[in-house]
Amino acid sequence: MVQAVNDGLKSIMREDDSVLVLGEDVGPKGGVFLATEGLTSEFGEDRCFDTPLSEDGIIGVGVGLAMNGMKPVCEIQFQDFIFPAFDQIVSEAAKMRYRSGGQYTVPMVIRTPYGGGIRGGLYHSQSGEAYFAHTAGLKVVVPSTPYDAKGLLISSILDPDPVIFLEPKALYRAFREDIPEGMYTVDLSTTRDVLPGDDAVIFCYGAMVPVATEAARRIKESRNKDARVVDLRTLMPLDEDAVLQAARDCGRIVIVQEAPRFCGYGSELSAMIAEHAVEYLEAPIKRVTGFDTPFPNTLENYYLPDARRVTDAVEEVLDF
Amino acid sequence: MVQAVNDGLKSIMREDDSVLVLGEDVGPKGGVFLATEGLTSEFGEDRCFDTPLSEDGIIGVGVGLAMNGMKPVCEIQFQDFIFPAFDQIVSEAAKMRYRSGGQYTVPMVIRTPYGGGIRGGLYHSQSGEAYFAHTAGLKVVVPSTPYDAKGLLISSILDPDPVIFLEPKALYRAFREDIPEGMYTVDLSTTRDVLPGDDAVIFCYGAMVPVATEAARRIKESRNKDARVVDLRTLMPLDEDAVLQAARDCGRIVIVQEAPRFCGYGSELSAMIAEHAVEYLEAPIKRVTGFDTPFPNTLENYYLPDARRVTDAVEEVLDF
Amino acid sequence: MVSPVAWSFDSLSFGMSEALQIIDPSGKKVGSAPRLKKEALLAMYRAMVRTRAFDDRCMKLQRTGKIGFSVPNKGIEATSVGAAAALDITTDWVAPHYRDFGIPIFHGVQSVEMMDNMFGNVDDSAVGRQMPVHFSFDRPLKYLSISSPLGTQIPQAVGVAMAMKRQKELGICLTTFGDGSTNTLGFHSGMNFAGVYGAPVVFLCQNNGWAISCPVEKQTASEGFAVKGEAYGIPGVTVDGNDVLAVYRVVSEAIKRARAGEGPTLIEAVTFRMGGHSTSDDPSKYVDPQEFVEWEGRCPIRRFRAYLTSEGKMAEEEADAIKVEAEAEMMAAAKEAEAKPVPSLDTIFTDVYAEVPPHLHAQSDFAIGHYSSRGEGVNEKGEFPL
Amino acid sequence: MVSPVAWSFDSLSFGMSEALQIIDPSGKKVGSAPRLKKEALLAMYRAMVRTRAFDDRCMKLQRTGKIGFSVPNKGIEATSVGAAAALDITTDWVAPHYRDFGIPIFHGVQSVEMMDNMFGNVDDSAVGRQMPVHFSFDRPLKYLSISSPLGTQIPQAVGVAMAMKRQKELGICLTTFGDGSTNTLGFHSGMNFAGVYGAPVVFLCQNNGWAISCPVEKQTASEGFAVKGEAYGIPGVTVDGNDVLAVYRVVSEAIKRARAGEGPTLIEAVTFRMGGHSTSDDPSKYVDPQEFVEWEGRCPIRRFRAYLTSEGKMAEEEADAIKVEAEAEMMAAAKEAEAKPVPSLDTIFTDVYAEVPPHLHAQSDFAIGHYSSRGEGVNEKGEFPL
Ligand SMILES: Cc1ncc(C[n+]2csc(CCOP(=O)(O)OP(=O)(O)O)c2C)c(N)n1
Ligand SMILES: Cc1ncc(C[n+]2csc(CCOP(=O)(O)OP(=O)(O)O)c2C)c(N)n1
Ligand SMILES: [Mg+2]
Ligand SMILES: [Mg+2]
Repeated sequence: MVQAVNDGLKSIMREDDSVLVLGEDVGPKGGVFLATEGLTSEFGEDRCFDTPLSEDGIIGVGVGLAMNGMKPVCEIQFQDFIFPAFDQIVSEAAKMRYRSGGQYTVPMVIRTPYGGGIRGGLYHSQSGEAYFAHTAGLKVVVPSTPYDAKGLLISSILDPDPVIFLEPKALYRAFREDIPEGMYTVDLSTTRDVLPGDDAVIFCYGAMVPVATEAARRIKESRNKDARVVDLRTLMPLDEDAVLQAARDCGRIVIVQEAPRFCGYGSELSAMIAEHAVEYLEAPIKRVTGFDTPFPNTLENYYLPDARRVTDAVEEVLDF
Repeated sequence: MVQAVNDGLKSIMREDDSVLVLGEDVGPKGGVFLATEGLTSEFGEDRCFDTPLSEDGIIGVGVGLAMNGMKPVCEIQFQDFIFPAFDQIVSEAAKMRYRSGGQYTVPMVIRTPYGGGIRGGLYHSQSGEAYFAHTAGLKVVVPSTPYDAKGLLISSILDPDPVIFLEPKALYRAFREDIPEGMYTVDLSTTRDVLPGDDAVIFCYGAMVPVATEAARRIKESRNKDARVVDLRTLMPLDEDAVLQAARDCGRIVIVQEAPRFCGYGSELSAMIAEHAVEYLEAPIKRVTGFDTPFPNTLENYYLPDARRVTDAVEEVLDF
Repeated sequence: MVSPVAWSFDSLSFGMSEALQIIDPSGKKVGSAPRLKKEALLAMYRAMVRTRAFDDRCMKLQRTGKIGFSVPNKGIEATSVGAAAALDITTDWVAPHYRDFGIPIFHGVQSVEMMDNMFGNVDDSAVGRQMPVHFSFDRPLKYLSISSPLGTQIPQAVGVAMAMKRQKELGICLTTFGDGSTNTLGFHSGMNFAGVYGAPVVFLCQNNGWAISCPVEKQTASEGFAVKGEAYGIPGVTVDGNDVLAVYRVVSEAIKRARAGEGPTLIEAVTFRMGGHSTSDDPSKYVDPQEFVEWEGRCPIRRFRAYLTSEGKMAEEEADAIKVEAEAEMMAAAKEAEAKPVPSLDTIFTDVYAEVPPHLHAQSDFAIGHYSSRGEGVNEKGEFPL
Repeated sequence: MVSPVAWSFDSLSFGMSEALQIIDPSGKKVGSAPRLKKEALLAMYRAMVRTRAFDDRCMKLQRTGKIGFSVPNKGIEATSVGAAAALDITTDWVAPHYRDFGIPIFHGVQSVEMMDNMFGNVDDSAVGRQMPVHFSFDRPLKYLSISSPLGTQIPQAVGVAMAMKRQKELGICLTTFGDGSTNTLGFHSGMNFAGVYGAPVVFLCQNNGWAISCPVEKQTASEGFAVKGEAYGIPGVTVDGNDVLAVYRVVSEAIKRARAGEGPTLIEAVTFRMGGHSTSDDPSKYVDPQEFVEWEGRCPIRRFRAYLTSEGKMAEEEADAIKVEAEAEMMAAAKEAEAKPVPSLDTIFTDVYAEVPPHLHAQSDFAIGHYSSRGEGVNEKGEFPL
């Protein structure tokens, strides 16, 4: 997937001169995950440049660039390090259009690797999507395949509003997929049905998509039941109709996220369904999530939801 | 309520020498809402002092003070201005005990006025409780009466963990209540039943408590139905048993919050109920919330939930 | 150590903590004045007087309960107007803080547009979403939307300026902020990025002695604010902020440097907040009244008036007329703005994103339906009747 | 302008950008050496060698897949150990960054305790929750838990020191951080608060030339890092970071000032990262190999060894023995730590709060039940078998 990100950046930078990439180590080094490899050599230091160690500066300067005609793609090295820039994101990028009545806008993308799976411990593993999805004015996008990563990234860069683009680092090198060359887009605010099914539905995103898919496969095998797997892809604005339709179709619902459960993204999905589709529910809405603790290191594998934990949850809603 | 806060601070500062108050304008001016009035003159500049204009510094220095034997009470002038300190709160205060295996701990309180009702527009009105409740390691407390404000504040200061103490500024001068002099505590992680009832339950906190109470009164009047009003008081760790019990008792549920709906605190309540008490539900779980937009100014009254909007929601769940 | 800017003053050389002054408090010329046409000087004077009149009108509107809030600009008119006059608004942008009424006023933003913001009415460019004094204008000058969180405009200014540089535009970005705001993250990151990239930015720190109730000594232990530039490789200079010609001169030089690709400059304009922090503040709790008396004697408007009249650029009657006109203008603007309706209900939901997404459409429909059914002053389109 | 610290050096006076040196790269004494007993000098030498041995062992452990991560400390041993030697750990605290193995090593933290952290095993004081090199010790010295987010320890150090002052303790807090970290919010707020409150803090900036792949010139346009103190009214000095005696001397003076209530000092120790940023990094992509050659010639250990032997404080054989011992010590420590079990499953849920709240109890019960039922190596108490 990291190559798809790289390819997406190159594709749009070739077409659109106003796309700039900035962040820590994104230049000659090509980023700590090599997502920006080759950009400085192809496009020059003008268009892909290293910044000082200041997330507040990266985003604050990015907001300024965006207001004056550029389309900055800011990299935050790990999502865990986005908090020094939280004020610029939440108070500024998210609210600029609103507070200026549209006079000033922030067509900016903030790319950042997020989530567990690399033995990163407390500060190289976190999943902060709920913070951003709760912040009106931001869009939040999470790809789970190379194809989507490229297409959604290009759509995000073309989008007139600030997008938090969360890249599941556990999937950076997880599998290969041939993807089209050059420009293509995947529409924001659309979900993707990974597997069809009507017996239950698993909502997921990011690195939990392969986990959920494996769980659905196991359920099929052990019970011959079809669990639909829905990859949300855009968390905000969410395609709520698609979510509610799937909930109504299946009546048995499991939500999977890596992040801590309490006030996590899955809470919103659950609440939305409990508000608009409660009559269709045939079982409690189950959430399979990270625990409500900081992210551990040695015991990472026991913290993160895995196929077995998801399978158990699906069985529970099927058996209810 | 602001006097109760002031009184709480004075009471504990008289008893406990290690309690310090710091923040912008908390000294001679006594804070922009006068919550710290008289502290510097009674306790000296040593124990209540103005800081430079740096929320990151206030909290970062507070964390250091707390690790070395003090009990700092940090004031953030408006909750909207807490974001420059978000990194110190989320990455440091919340995770210090965990990452040091308990060697270093942060018995700190962060007091901050929050919420709408004073015509503060985008940046003097926000309700960010969901950000904090989602962050493991923090406690989140929201009083809604003078009595609770003082008792919960003292409990929070005595608590060995970092507490975000959100003061509903709309209630600062809303009503008078005689409260005991000197030290007393109200236990954290307990809810308060404002009104009894079994026909429906309204979960609320902060400035929405009087709103919900008024709605319940109207429902009683118009329909002779009893809506229980539960003031959550501590949002994290929440008394989940009390919430689930109320949900089971009543079966018809309305959740009220000022904050934007999407991924708000109410989502968690709803999800928790949909997971653990779905069989008791007799109606969809309704949320009455601020809208998913930044906080407007002129139209503030149309943004904030009011008794009428809550009444409508209760009627809806009663009629389902 | 960073060498101070090579100022092109004929008769003056000054260190970083010695403030440049051209007109002394009595109006006497003590430095080499910039060559400015009489019309330009009068335009500056007029803008200063109009700034005070606007300020004064807003204070009155607040005291009579017609608006909710304002921030006194009295005493800092020279800083705002001197800086404004140095801008070329065909290319330059401003990333302002809230205490700079003089900049839009100088550059022809209509006083009623500013009043629209104070009332948060239907014509307010911030659509009634912000508190008063949080202006946003995109013509005739690019005057970035003012934020409440302090210092955030500073790195934004750097980004705006970097975009100019990349587009090979000749513009610069002026950013203004208070003394207290030098402690924000935005100051630190903005200054540093500007230094590293040599961005065409002018940093104007309005040192008015206070950040609400916090005096500068409690704000920082540095010797003034200009010296803070050294930490970022940015030259810093200090100017008498109550001397409009000195401010004009220093900002002009800094702009010239920036336009020539010589990088950013930090300017500290030393002035004083002749009033409370805002209409919610009572400065008598923490400011020595003697301070007000002293600074009254350094009034930027009186000083400039004395200078202009003694130099024969303005007659006393002309000055009196300017004041009367300005006060009438602001009173009329307030009347006009007050008479306008509030924004319609649907404006709660627009401009969150370029397009209103489905969930906000639904919330908007709910709100319009709900409040209409209550007959609370909205019609079915969500408009409030006058 | 802030006057530089009145250093009590006999023969030396130096400006802020001229680095103090006592031993030159060949080991020759070029400055006035601090009066230190032979045992103290040998303790410093031993700690530097043990630091390198620890570092080296960790690199090997990572390359053989036994641990996941480490950060090279090669080349910066003099900075860490020189600073450590200046501390009085009965009163002083350290708020460190991650590249300072020499401080706990000098002060008697057992190498196996440090290795426990590298393996994240059951005895790790961070309970296997942090990545390697994120130490936390509370004895024999107060060495604050290391964070990954950069710069956050800096204001914390100021808070720790302010608490000492309030409690009338004589302690000081030393905080260390890299060149890149001077751009974090923590540096800005921490330095400023320390200046304003005169907190007894010593700020030690380890300028090792790089922040991952970002060289100092792209990090800031200031002339070095010591000068940044001026922005906060804090004196700044520069020291040769590969000269352990010079570092010791400068840090000692700064500590003396702090203890005497004269306030904070910013020290820039100029050194070089003799390797990648971490085991995940390949410096050949961005560092000129010639740089490594040059800095090899400035090796802090070789230099100190030459000094000690030429001054007759240490025999060559003694030096060789120290090295052999140190290597054996670290190998043994690694073996011992490797053999220990991982923390038990319930440690995911403890230490989030002082008491485990009900919702975490429930999650803990779930996890222990679930993983036990899978037979995945946990017993019913959630413990992993050896
Ligand atoms: C980040 C942040 N913290 C706190 C505040 C509250 N506040 C508003 S104005 C102000 C003082 C600003 O002082 P200064 O920068 O000197 O500007 P001045 O008001 O003197 O013009 C404070 C603390 C804020 N708006 N933003
Ligand atoms: C806030 C934050 N941003 C980014 C990172 C990623 N990161 C880890 S180390 C590092 C470079 C640090 O450089 P410096 O402060 O000079 O210390 P050094 O590694 O050279 O010792 C970066 C960017 C981080 N840990 N924290
Ligand atoms: Mg000020
Ligand atoms: Mg470095």
